[in-house]
Amino acid sequence: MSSEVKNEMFGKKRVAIVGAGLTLFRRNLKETGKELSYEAAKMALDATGLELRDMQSVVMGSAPDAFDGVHMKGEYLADGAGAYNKPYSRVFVGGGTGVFTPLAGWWHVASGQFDTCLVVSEEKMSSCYPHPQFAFTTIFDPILERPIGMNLVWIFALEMHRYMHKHNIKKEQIALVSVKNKRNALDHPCAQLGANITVEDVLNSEIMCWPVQRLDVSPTSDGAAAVVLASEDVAKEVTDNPVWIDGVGWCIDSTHWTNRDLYYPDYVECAARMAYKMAGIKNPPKEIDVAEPYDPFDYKELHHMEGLLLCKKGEAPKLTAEGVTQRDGDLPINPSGGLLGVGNPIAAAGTMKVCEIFWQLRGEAGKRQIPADPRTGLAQAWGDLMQYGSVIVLRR
Amino acid sequence: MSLEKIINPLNVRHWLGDMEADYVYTLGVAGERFFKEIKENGRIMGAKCPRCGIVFVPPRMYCEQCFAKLEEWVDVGKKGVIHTFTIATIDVDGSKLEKPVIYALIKFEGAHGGLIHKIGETDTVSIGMKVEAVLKPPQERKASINDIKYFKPTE
Amino acid sequence: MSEVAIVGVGCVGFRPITPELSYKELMFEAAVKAYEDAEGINPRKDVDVFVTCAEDYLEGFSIFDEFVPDQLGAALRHLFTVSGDGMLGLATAYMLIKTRQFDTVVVEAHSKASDILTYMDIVAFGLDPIFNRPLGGHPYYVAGMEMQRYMHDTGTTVEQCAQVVVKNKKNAIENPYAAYGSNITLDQVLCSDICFHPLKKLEISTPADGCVVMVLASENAAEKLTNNPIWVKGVGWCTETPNLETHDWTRAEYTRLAAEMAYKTAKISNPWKEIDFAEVHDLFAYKELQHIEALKLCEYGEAGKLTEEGITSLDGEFPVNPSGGLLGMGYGLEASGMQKLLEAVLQLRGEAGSRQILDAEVGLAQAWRGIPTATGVVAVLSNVK
Amino acid sequence: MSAKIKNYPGEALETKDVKEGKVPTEKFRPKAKFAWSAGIAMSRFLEELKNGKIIATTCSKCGRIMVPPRIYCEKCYTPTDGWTYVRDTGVINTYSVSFLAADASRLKEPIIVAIINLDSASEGMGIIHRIGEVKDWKEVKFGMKVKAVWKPPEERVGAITDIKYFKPIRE
Repeated sequence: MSSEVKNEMFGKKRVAIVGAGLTLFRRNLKETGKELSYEAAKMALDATGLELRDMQSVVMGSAPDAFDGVHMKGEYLADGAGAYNKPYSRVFVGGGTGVFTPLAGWWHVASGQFDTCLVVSEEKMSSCYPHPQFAFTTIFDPILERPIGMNLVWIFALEMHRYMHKHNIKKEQIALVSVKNKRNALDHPCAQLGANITVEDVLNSEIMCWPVQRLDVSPTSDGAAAVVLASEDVAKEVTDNPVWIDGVGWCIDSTHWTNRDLYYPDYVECAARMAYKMAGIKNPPKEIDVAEPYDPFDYKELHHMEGLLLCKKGEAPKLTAEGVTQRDGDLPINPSGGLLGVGNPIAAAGTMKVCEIFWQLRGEAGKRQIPADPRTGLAQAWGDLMQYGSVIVLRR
Repeated sequence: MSLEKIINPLNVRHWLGDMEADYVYTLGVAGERFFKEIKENGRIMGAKCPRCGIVFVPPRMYCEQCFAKLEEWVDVGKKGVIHTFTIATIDVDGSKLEKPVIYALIKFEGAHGGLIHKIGETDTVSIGMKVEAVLKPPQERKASINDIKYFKPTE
Repeated sequence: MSEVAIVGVGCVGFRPITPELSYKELMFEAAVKAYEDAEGINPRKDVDVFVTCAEDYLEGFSIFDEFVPDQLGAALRHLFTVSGDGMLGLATAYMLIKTRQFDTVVVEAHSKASDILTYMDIVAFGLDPIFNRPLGGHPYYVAGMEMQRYMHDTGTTVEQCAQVVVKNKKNAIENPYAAYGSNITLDQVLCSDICFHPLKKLEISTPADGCVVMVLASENAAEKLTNNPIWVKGVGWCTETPNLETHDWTRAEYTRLAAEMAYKTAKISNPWKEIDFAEVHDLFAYKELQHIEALKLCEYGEAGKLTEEGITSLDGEFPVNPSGGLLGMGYGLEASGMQKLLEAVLQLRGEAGSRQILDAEVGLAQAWRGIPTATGVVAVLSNVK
Repeated sequence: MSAKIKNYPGEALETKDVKEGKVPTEKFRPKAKFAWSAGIAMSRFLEELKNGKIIATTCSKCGRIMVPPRIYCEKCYTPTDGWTYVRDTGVINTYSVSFLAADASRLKEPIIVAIINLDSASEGMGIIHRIGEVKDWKEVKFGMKVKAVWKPPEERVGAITDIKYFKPIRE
């Protein structure tokens, strides 16, 4: 492909990820949000051999201010993200933020405005005391929903139940996702909840909001993640194996989530189609070698595989049961351990997925490395009121 | 534009609510050490950047300018100079304060930055005025910026 | 073919309160106006990306993004939130179009300040929770401290600062989008309460409700959508440090660096000569002066004198804040940069009515994010490609 | 470089140490109060709830009857051009049984919550509410018919909670 053709496809300039960084994910970390941002950003920079002064722009991703407990927390976090005296902005699309942040970094470079961009995602959920649930109650409409006593888990339970009903899916089929991801996370050095559990453990765990049980759910966490983006010229200077951002997609559905059929995430499909179109992907299950769909709940992984067109509607449980989504399967899904295993500091968790695909494509994922020699990978996050999809397609 | 508007003021509705929750902030790696130094040793510390040579007050984990990790800590003393100040006459709710509060940025010799705090034991204040920290008695200190009661003029 | 133009604008407000409209309805009205202004563009089909600029605690929601798409025509389309001033939305739209992947981008920012009952407490919630916030008090003490040092270092006088208020509130009388126009005298400003010495009550902008929506387009698309595109010649943005302790208390470095970036793209070497007017962020009166200097429209410390001499008045040599600024229009929170852009667009289109600056070709807009931030955005706009 | 990195940054704390004050912390509770303007659609909706009625808006372009009401059709992007009452009965689109309160604490009696697609509104027009008068939560089924149980008129204030809950009905 001539570079001109590539450019028209992927932006004015083609963009690569050249380094990634990650902190531990834990229920409580001592570091402030600024310090967490710094640690992840510094690790990503060190991985490239570049210095902060080489970063021409900075993007921050972080979910509600109500977690960290700072109004305008993007401003507060700026120095930790390395933004001192630099063009800096924060993007925010709820749970979709973590994958969206590198997308924002992409247009900083793809536009030709900057040759480099430092992308940092952070979440310090433990600041909200005694539990981040308090912050989650304010994501709902104050007139229609908050008076009913809304709880975040409710809406997932409603969606999960609808999905199960529509395709006649059993809980034990869904529990396999939790079993797989928590086991995968045993190999992740940052993981909060890696474990060897069984389907029975999931089915016997405490019922939170039927059909959601304790082991269907990811934890709340503190943590940060970062990636360094560079234009083609710079990328080739600093590394022999850049990972290209070849597809970006995002989509939001209507605010009126109770007016939609929750069994299928149309918005994820819309975002995926946008990214596939840019990446020139026509047959996603064949062309995607590894994927990190968003899995704050186990059924979400299945739901998102379908939305991402990696399988037909209602088929994801079957693929999971057949082992297709295991690391050594035909379509490894969440080899990192996902949010269920590694943890869920909202924005940082999404960027962790991008880091994982980056490492997988470079063959640097250590014990987690999938055997299939992947060339094309995908990460996806989901957010807002069951309405946001953000998708990134990476190639080596 | 909507086809219909509210034209009767009595039909205008508001819905009351809040976004209030309790927060507990860890002080951070640098913050915890900084406030422990104040609490346990009565010292105000800075952290020196091994690359830029800048001494940051308050000390941070990292140099905000070059991203070097800051590991060398130095005592910057309790005496400083007012870089700027203001006299606040109203409270956060807009009500008049019974007694105006003086806020200032106090800079320490050889250090970049300083501390934002209140100025006490004086009604007059000016840029360049020399001040020193007045700490709470050790048993009342909690590893907080308020372990310093205020700064007061040295003369 | 890679220039970027503003091809449609819509504004509702600015008013002290808007009790008859929800924030969604307020946004809907501004969006309809903007789409109509862009030759009746259909957001369901013809807009590639939507950018909204908002902060949760100014809305009363966590994840405000949820509540945005429908009223903009963006349901099941490509929308996202920038947690920043509306002008950061402009910068984002500019980059998106420059990638050559998108032709039409909509930017929205609004203020429903009257929905907030405890605005100053929320501003205070933006202070560093470890080093600053525990001191308590009204967060605008930070502005008082900055004004003090600025005046000390530049020799700017209280009269010069007060003159900004007189000028801006007078300009606002001519602006139908302004909430707080007034024929106020210098003495009235000087005699108003000193809230944070030396900052006076009348030198602080009052919040107002309103919404501004803009349609941006690539060069190709712009030709189909309007006869009078306003070109974004350059845009720059910068964050200094959020740490008040190491912040520059005299100079608005974030604006100086943002301006450098914008001027470089716009190929401006002598802003005073090459630009015809400026809309700068005047949340506090002294901020207008500080920003004029950071924008290199005059030497450091000279903005007060220029103001006093009437050079920045509407009929002066270099009008600053012909809209009436935030002191006159009302402080539109995250929409405040959009207020600046709106005026620049109206002036450059020749649609500014009795405020019209004759033969204006190049205008400048600048935004800041208020206490306790140090983030600035600068854009250079022109009616000539 | 994931495989090459041995130590990932982050100093984990025990949650109980934070709770018990063994780790120094700064505490704060923001004052963040709001009075949201309900606006054209919601002001009317709430007023009608007070009258014991559920009102929807209509779009003559796509023909949808929309509830909760809004003043614009998000599909056609046109202003809605009519109001109409919808019935206070509907069917359960999906439901959940919550053993968790809003603060994540454990409930003795579970709350049944459902999306109810209201009769006589357009297809799929659901609202979220509680389900009541069910002896055993296992009795709740997809597609079950339900009806609003209203507070007595004198207790209604113009709020979604003027409907106490929806209860199952026989056809």
